[in-house]
Amino acid sequence: MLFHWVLLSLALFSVGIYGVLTRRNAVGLLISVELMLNAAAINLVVFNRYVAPAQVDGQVMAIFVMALAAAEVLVGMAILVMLFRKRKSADVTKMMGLRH
Amino acid sequence: MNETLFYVLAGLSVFGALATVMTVHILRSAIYLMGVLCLSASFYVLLGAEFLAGIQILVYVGGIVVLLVFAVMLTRSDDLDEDRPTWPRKIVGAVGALSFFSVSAWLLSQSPFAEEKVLETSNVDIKSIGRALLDTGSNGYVLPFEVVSLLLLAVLIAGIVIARKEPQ
Amino acid sequence: MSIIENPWIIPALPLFSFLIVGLFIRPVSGKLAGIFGTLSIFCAMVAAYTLAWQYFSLDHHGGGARSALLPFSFEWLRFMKGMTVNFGVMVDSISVMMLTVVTTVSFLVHLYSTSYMHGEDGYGRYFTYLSLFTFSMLGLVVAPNIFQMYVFWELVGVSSFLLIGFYYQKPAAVSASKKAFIVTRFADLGFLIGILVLAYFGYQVQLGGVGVNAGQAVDFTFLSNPEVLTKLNEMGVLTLALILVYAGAAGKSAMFPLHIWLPDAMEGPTPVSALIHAATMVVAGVYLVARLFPAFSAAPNALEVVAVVGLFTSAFAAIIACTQDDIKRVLAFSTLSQLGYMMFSLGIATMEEPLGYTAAMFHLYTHAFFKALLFLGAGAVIHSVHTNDVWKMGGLKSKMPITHFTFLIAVLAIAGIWPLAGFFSKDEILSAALESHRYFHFYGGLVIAGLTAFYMARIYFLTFWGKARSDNASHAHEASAVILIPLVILSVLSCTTGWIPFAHFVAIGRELPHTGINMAVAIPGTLVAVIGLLASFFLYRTGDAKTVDGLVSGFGGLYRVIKKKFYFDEIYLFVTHKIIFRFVATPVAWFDRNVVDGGVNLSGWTTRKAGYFLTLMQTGQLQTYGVWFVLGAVVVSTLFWMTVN
Amino acid sequence: MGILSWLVIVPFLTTVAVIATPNPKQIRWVALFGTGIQLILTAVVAMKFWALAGAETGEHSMATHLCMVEQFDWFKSLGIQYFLGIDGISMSMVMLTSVIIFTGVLASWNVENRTREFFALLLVLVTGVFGVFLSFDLFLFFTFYEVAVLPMYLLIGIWGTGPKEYSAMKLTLMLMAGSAFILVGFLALYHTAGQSTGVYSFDLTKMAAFQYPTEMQAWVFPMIFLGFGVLGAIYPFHTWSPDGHASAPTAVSMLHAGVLMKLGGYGALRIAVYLLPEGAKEWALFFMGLTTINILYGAFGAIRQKDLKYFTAYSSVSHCGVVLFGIATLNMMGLKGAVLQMFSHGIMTGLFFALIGMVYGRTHTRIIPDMGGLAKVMPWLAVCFYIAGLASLGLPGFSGFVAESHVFMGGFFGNAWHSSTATRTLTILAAMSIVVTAVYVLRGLGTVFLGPIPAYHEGSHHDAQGTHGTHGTHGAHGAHGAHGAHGAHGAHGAHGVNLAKLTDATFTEKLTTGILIACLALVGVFPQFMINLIESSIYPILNRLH
Repeated sequence: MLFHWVLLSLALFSVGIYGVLTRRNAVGLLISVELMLNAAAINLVVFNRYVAPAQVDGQVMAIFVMALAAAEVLVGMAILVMLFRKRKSADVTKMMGLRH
Repeated sequence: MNETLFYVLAGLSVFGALATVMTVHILRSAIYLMGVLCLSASFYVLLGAEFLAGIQILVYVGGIVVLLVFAVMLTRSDDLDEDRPTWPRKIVGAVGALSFFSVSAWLLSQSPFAEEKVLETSNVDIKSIGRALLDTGSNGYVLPFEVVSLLLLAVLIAGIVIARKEPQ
Repeated sequence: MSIIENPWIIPALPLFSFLIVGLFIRPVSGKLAGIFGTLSIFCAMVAAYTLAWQYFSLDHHGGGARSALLPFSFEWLRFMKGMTVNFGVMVDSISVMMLTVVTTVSFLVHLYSTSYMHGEDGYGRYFTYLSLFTFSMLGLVVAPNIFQMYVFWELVGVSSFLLIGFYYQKPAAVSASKKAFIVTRFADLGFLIGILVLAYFGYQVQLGGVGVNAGQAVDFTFLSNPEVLTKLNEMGVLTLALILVYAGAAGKSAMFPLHIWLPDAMEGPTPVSALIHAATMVVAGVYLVARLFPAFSAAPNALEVVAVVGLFTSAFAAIIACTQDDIKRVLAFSTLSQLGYMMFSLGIATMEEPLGYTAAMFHLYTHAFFKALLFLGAGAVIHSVHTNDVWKMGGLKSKMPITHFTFLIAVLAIAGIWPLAGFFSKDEILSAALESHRYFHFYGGLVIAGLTAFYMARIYFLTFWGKARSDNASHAHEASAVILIPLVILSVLSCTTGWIPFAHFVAIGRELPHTGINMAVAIPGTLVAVIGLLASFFLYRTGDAKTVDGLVSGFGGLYRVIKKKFYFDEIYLFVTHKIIFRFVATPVAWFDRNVVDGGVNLSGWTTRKAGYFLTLMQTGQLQTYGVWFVLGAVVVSTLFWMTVN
Repeated sequence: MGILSWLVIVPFLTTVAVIATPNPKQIRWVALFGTGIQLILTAVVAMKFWALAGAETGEHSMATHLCMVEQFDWFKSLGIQYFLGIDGISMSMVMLTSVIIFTGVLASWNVENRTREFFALLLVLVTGVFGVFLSFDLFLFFTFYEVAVLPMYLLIGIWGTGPKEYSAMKLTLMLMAGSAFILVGFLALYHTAGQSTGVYSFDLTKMAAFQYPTEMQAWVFPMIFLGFGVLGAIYPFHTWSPDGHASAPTAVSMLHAGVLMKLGGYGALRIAVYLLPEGAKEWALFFMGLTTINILYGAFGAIRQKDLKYFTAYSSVSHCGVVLFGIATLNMMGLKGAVLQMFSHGIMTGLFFALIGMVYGRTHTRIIPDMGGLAKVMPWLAVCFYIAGLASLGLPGFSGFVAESHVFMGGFFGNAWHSSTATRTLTILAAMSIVVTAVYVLRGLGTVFLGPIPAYHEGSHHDAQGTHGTHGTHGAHGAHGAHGAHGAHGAHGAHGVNLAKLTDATFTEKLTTGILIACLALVGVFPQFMINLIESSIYPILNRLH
């Protein structure tokens, strides 16, 4: 059963990777990242449940993940909004100002 | 019963996730994400972490996704309203994701996790989570907790600073 | 101060003059430079004669050679322990003889030049060069070892280069000077390698304990030591080394086939030709062979080369001289011919039959005077008629009586008419050939003597007899007194030097039994000379070209070939320009720019291209990096797992 | 602080002074003053050295032979020291460097563009060079080596002419590649010695006390030798040299060919041969062959060059080949000849480049066939050029002859480890260069200085004549002042410059050339004092070979 749980979180994570690699819209990108974070959080809780059911460390970690996800989305959105204001676009493929 | 439920929910969840990353409309994508996150909350329940499930709904679905939806609304642009990745992009992404999935799955199948284990009963409650979070002892998480709270504060301020309109 | 104890003063005087004139006087006043240079060389000449008097007054313990003195020597260059080059002044009969010849001719040429070069651009420069040349030549003459010889050998080469190219704005002079330097330099390569061989094997001989007390491995005393020579012969290197050294000598003395530079060297001012390319520098090769004569006599094959090349050059040059129209070129070929004479004379001598050695030195001595006289006389004529072409002269007999008279003496001297100097020395060379039973050389020498008389008389008649054949020639006038004084002095010397009992002063090996005239040689010698003179008289007396046309057309193609100097210049030009430049230098330059440098550029290009392709991966797109990251992670974890299991 | 440290510090302080000088007009004076002090300091060191080491010859090791040693720990844990010392070889190189930088400053008297930076970089470079010649700690050596090599990039890249960026890049990259080899070699030596003895040290004298395994020497030697060889223009790694020299400004060419290329020979002798005698024995014949190619190839290459700087650069390749050839003979005469040749070639080529700069400053062309008959209008420069040329073809009386005769003698005498037939054949081949050198020197210089002056400005060049006709009347300053304005015109050859109206050397130029010629002649006429200086320092190297 544990294997199937891990497989589930792996599947969600991989789908997140697919999203990260394909999305052009910055918001879409963030959404995919959220998927991956969520998968990780599930993983933590699963292992908490199956490996150390008497403890809560996995759950605590999951809480931290959520907090960090919130923080990340907040900063990401702030940057995005500002960039959008300047460039009128949220296309990440056009954001390569640091390359040259 | 629980297992059947798990497979159904898991199937739904993976399907939702795929819909999230594949849909053309970014707003729909956010909605699908909301679905996936809700399903995740149900997984927490299945795993006996009801408190977490609650937080999941509150923070993720209520906070983050709403934020995302706002952002989508705010940054609508014609060229990206429909995000259609090119075929090469899709292929590369699929190859990357699939190879990652298959290699990881294969590795996992080789690991001891693949063996069936008897699920012990758990008797953790919310109180113990709270205690662990605020415990100053060697097993406690008070320091990360405080750090995260500081981080959130900083992010809050940073978000305002970055996104505010520049004074003319 | 006794000169014989301080003979360094003789080369030091022109050196001093060179430095003072070159650095301080020349920029101020050209005239003063001429006076100063002439005076200092005069002092050197006086010192040289004093030295000669003192040296030859020393006790002479019978036998052939007089003992050599080394009154002055210092360590100049230490290659390593046991391999040192000393600079010094070696006083022996041939060096003393050469000192007097060089200083005398040099002084007279200096004196002559003060008038001849008057008004030329670079008057002071001219005297600076002359001083440099005189210094170098004197340093060469007194060298006690082969290395010092080489050092000054190069210095005379460069002063010759400078003087030939004195009229540096004249392309012909520039290319002649280059040619002279490069050809002699090529020969010097042989000389240098010869020195290397001698030094190395000499050193080995010394390590073997032979000739340790005979001086350094490069010293002439060492190279004259019979034990050393035997040892070197045993090692089988003596002949090779000497032939290599002879190559250097042949270059300087313009032996066939390295003769090509000398005729062109006539582009220099005429007094320079007299000094360098007739009387002194070109005999350095002869002098070198004479210096190394003990060694050469131990290597008969090398000596045979000297003899054969000498005779061939002599004949070859004499034939060409009969056809040239440029008075200086005729004299140049005559110089070649006479140098060949000296060389073959050395070549037929041996330690047992040393007459050829003495004769060669004798001829060198007398030749210096009458050839210098010929050149200076020709210079006076050229100065007056402004052309070198004998067909544009004529009838100068009455207009330039003193020049004519001195020139006549020189012509008769070189032709070998009694009682002038050339007769005695030529007689001695021919009798040497006869006595050592080298009949081929003897008859060859006779024929050449006849040819010499013919072509010398030819230019004499064409220049001074007949009618003036150009405006300049008809308006010619006698040269100034300063020019005539050296001519008169030299003509006196050309008359008298033959009477010197030369074998008494310069000899080697066994003592020579006789010094008288060998009638078996003198009669045929005089006969061929007279025949040559008469033939010339009949052909050229009037200076009418028609007289000889028949003869010329009779020879036909042969005449043209000879006139073109057997096309040697063309052959050399072909070899250097067409072969060396085109097939070596140009490909090397091309190879360097395109292959070697191309290789460097290729590596640079490869790096750049590789960098360019790598930048394609650096899109600046997070997602691209993500792809690499994911794939990398996949690969790494696979590998990791595979290695762990 | 010992006197040797001052030799390194004075150029550095001069750099600082140059940077701090408020008035750009005074910078050259400051630089001249600093290098003048350096010259005096060198003379003092030479006197002192004479008193300390002049007398001894024969059997002794490097450690006892070094003079005025200054040694203290720098990075103690790694065995890196600040270790300065001087022996005869260093002494002669220091003398060379002092003379060249002094005359180099004089030769750059008219640098107008970014004067401050120019002199500062020049002096930094020289600081490095002095450091290299005095260091007896390999790490310190390498540090100074890099300090000496790097400023070249900027000096050529900023003040150069022609394809300067390309040349600067090529030069720097090739030299850096060489340094990489050197560094790896050094580390290998350091590591091997340290591992066996337990004492890790970069101290040259300590490393010399250790006998490196023969197999190791066999691969480290060619690495270090080639690494230094790149700087010594060894075939086929010489191509940076023609381009670099052609693009570099006068003083930089002087320093580069005069001094920097000597670092290669110096390092090859001091480190490669000294530390790795077995490797040297194994490879000497190979390198002898390679350098013979160098000598002949450079000489033949020079025949065909049209640009005076390329011409001199190829001749440098040939002459630097003589240096490395001398080193590869592995005997007293060859090694001594190599050091002498380094000195001689340094001065000679410095003179050459200085003169080319002076001629170029007047004619605005370096293309040989575009010039002619210049001896008429600039006799001083012509005489100096001819002296340099004759010195380079090995005329006795100049140092080149002394050096080359040593090298050829050394090559012919050969050594105990190689077939004498091979070394002699190579020596004879190498000696052929004296003829080829004569050919290209006389051809090249003859075209530039002798013959009639070519007539320009006939017909269509009237306006050019109008604008440039003032050169003659302005004198040398006019000619130099016009340099900047001419930048663009320089490209189309001598058009626009009336060769018949050019002027001869100024006082500064006469001083520059005079000093260099005096050095050439001094060593050429009295070689024994240089030989005494060098000979005793060759013994330690020879002793290790035997």
